[in-house]
Amino acid sequence: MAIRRGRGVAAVNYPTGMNLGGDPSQALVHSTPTGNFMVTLSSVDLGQGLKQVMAQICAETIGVPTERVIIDTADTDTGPHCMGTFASRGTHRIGNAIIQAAREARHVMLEVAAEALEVNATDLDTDGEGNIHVKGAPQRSISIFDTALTAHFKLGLSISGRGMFLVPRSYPETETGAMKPSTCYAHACTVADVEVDDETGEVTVTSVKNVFEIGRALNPRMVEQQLVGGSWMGISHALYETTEPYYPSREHGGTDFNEYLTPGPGDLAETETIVLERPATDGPYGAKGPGEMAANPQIPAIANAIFDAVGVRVDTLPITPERILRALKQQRAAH
Amino acid sequence: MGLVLRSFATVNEAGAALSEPGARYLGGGTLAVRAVNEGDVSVHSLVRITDPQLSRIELSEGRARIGASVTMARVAANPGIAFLAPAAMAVGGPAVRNMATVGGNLFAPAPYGDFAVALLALDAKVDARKDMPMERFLETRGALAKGSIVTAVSFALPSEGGFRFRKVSRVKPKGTSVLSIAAVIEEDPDGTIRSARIALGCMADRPIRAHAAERALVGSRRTEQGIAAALAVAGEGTHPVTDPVASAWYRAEVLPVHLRRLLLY
Amino acid sequence: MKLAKDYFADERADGLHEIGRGLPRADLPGHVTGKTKYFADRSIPGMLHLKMVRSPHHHARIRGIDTSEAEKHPGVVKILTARDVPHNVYTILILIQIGPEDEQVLAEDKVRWKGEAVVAVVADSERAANEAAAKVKVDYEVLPAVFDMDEALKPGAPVVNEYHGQNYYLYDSGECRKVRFGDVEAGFAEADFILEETYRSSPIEHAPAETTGCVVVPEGNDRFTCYTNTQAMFFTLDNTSIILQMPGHQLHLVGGTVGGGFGGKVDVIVEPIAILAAKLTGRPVSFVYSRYEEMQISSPRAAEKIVIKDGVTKDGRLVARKVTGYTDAGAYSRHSPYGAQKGAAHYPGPYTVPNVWIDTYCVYTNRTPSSAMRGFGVTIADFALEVQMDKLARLIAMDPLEFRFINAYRDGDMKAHRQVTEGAALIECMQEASRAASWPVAKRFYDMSSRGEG
Amino acid sequence: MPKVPVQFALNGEEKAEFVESGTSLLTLLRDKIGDTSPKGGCHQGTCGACSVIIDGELKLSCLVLAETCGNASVQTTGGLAADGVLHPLQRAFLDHFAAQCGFCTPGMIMAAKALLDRNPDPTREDVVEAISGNICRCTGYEPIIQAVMAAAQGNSQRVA
Repeated sequence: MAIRRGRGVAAVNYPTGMNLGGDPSQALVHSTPTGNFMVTLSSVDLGQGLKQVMAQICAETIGVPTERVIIDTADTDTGPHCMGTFASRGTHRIGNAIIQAAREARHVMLEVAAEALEVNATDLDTDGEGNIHVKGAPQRSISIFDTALTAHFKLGLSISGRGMFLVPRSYPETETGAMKPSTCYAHACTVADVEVDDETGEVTVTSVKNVFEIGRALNPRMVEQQLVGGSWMGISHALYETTEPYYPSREHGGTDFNEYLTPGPGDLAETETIVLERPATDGPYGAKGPGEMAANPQIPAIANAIFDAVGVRVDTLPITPERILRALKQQRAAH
Repeated sequence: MGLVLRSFATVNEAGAALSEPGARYLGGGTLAVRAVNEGDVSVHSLVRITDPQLSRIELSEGRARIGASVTMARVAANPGIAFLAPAAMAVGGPAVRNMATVGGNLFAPAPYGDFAVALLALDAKVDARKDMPMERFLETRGALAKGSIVTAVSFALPSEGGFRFRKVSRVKPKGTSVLSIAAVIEEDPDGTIRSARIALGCMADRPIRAHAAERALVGSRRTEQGIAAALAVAGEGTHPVTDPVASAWYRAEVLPVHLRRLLLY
Repeated sequence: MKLAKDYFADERADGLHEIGRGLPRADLPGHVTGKTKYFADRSIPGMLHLKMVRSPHHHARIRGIDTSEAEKHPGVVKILTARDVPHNVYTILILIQIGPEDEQVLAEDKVRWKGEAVVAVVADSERAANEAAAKVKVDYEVLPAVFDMDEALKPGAPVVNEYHGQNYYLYDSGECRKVRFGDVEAGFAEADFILEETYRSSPIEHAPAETTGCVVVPEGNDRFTCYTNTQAMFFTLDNTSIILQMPGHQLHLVGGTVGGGFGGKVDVIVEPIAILAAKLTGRPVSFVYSRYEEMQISSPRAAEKIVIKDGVTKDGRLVARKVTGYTDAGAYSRHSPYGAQKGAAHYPGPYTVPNVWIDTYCVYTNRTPSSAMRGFGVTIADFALEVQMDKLARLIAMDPLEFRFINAYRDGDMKAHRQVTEGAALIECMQEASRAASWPVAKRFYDMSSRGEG
Repeated sequence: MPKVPVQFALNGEEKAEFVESGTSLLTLLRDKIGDTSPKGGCHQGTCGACSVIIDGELKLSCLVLAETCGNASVQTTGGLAADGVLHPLQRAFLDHFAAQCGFCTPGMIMAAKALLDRNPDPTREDVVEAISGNICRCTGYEPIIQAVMAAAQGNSQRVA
């Protein structure tokens, strides 16, 4: 038996949002009487943490701590339109809609505080901890709690805002293909190390070093979640997954988690994650959508590493032990 | 029509219930309840036996007798049959092992039934209405007499280090078999192989013996040279399955590789 | 995880209050205590269960459907066929004017893939629904099927989907989406080496932990509340409104907390038929995919075939790239015409190539319709492109990473689809990967910048 | 069809219910008792989302018939937090961001608890084995392994 080692690299980019645009999302923001903020959406959290990151975006924009923002989603009776959670669009599209809504609400909030403090609203700022103060004079302040009470009970004002984000739809030119698929792109580069058993074709991915450029890590712990989980799925796509193992034959499709293969907890590659941030000019606080891209660069990096290890190319996914073994036998027969 | 569970204290009472149309034996539930959950409406009643005798492991005079209701987890935890732990641990994850029974594994179609592969290598005896050697049982398991119930398996304990087991799967640590191999190799003090029984999983629709390889091993030693003839005939008589995990071609290709590793390492 | 803050620091305002902080996720306490409510975590009295009778054939004409025995089965409340569906022929993207409508909610005259929905059985228990489903008799005339994209595109192949009339999607640009940039043949003439390779993939399932499903409750006021795990609430609502010819105000969807999607829950499959069943029975209805259905019936990521022909110079410049991409849509469009054309803009990869020719086809075969999945249109393309890049580098005996630096796109570069590059960061990702992996490259590559400097 | 009585303890609380014969424990817990912490991810025994602990042993509640649970002690993640205080495993899953969609989490925590109950000082390999019957599609498993290790060490703070 020979275990042979190899290393491969791949570099990719990924368009943020629905291809060719035309995918709107809307948000409504309003304050409660005690200065908490409701964000009403019809957007779906698939588990990636949309609700948490939207709360942080709203909190940053209004100038309150995140725990004072409540995300109410998804109910079509109350939530304004969102095209959906797909195409790495959630953070970018919905985040932008929330920023617009939150800015409008913040504007009203500062107007109310200005009236209470008897200053101009343009002279006011938030401290991020729940207070509004006169710029340069932090002792002249009012809490957002009191500001909301004032708006509700004295001034009869609604501290609220409406937000909408739409990248206009692009229609490809039929002959040249001139088009605008996206407004911003995330980037990634992966170096994968593998071991290949040249008698069985079995591959062990020993390590992946993933570098992602994602615009802005709005919540780094959640970014890490998605990039680490995505990397696992990339490895899975490279080596394991298909519903039709003998495609284009329709026979022998897996029907459960024993037959549909994904790497188990004993198959994990040592995973290093590095994040770069080049803010997107139209991203919410610069953020792009890395959710889908997270699973892409590992696939070719592993394919290239396998070639580096044993000198055969498998150009069909998934790169199963069987496909590697067949290629190795051909290689031996040719020599 | 619906579904009913019928519990019986003894094998005899259950036997009659199992003879009825639409009746299916309930062991650990990993096969029977799954079938019901997946919409198998041909099952009208599940029949189980609560007799504690079926959950016993007995060791005496160099033999082990394992009741049909003993779970994989209980097998793996029993120090008297510690050599079997790797085979029991090869079945499912922890929850499945707490449910799946020895009796059930005897009926599991490929690619399942790794424990039955071990029992086949041990040349176990299957206690049903009448006793049957494993190999014969496996050949006829689909056509057991209606109401016939497996109550236990028994086998002679192999000598220290004489039992070897290897399961190959794509997913670790728990995965469905590409193949599994169990072997009981008895060697003379000088290393000459006195007897060999090799059982293969996924190399047919049921566990099968590699008789040609067994014959080739007797009289030689567990060295590269000594096992070469056995490896060359390892695939004789096999009809590997093709399934989502691996093709028959792949299974046939890697059988000698894994048999070599089983025998030498 | 390491945040490499040195890159692009001048383009970023760090030090914000809430942005950039790894705050705890507000939803995790619910997850770890089992209190998070998914669509199925509701106990609704009197609920009916919907099970689907599916085609056992890859391609067949339906000569007749006999539900009389099934209707008499104890526990059965309603049996639905195509006749019960007000607007039975639909396509999801009709909402953004991508037609034609090409798929039947319940098969009427033909089935085009093994597993296609034919009859919906609604009963007061899952068991009764399954038993009755077994009694539904469908008379099929089996037709020749085609599974291979190359075969499907040949003249004389069985026509999979009559709503298209041929086995490919017809774009406004013709049989494929096209990108033409520069002069690809002149580029090949200029190249020192030409490499043409073919890459393939097979379908991939999202396999979310939670299967696709919904629970519908009639509110008694002609409105229907549908608890769903769709990834797109209004996509589902609006398509349901079309299929059921039901004003949108009668529909109320509640969701937003989903046990994994990965693109698998963007199709509109379970909700219209479950809402119809609730409307016709006046009772709550549950339609939840079994794991088998999730694995083999729900849309997978499409299989693809990608042919790449590249021209490269000895000094490592990619001077021409011609790509033909084929997306196996299966029997119906769903999101595949969209996914297939997403590749058209993507195929040059993150590189600047002066001469580009791209054709992308969306092909119909007799298999489970494919649809959206994490990165579709790009994921398999990236596999093909980046293996191709590795081969090209080895062809000209150049370090694969250095070869990518030479061709990496930078701000200001014109892309083949005629957008000027901005916000590029590929070079910096590769620089950081080079350091992290101890994969050294020549100094000039560390001095490069996506902003065009160096 | 007559219903069958079943009496058992759920998270220490006595329950007495009538079920239809053939009902799974998962269905009883979710639809009749209202403990929806075990999830129905496959009903095949291949995903682990429905994992519960019955008389100290990890089992798949989708494959256990309710009427076989008479006098049993059943534990679920829904009953793990005592008096509103999270169990160390729950705390560790939070601290390690060891859940995304959360659908596998209750089953995963049961699998981890079954391990720690009998092996308070597990190796990484022990943890990997313990969760090997539970499918997670989001996290890539590593954060879950880290969380279980940390809970075992009584140190649910993130390992730097």
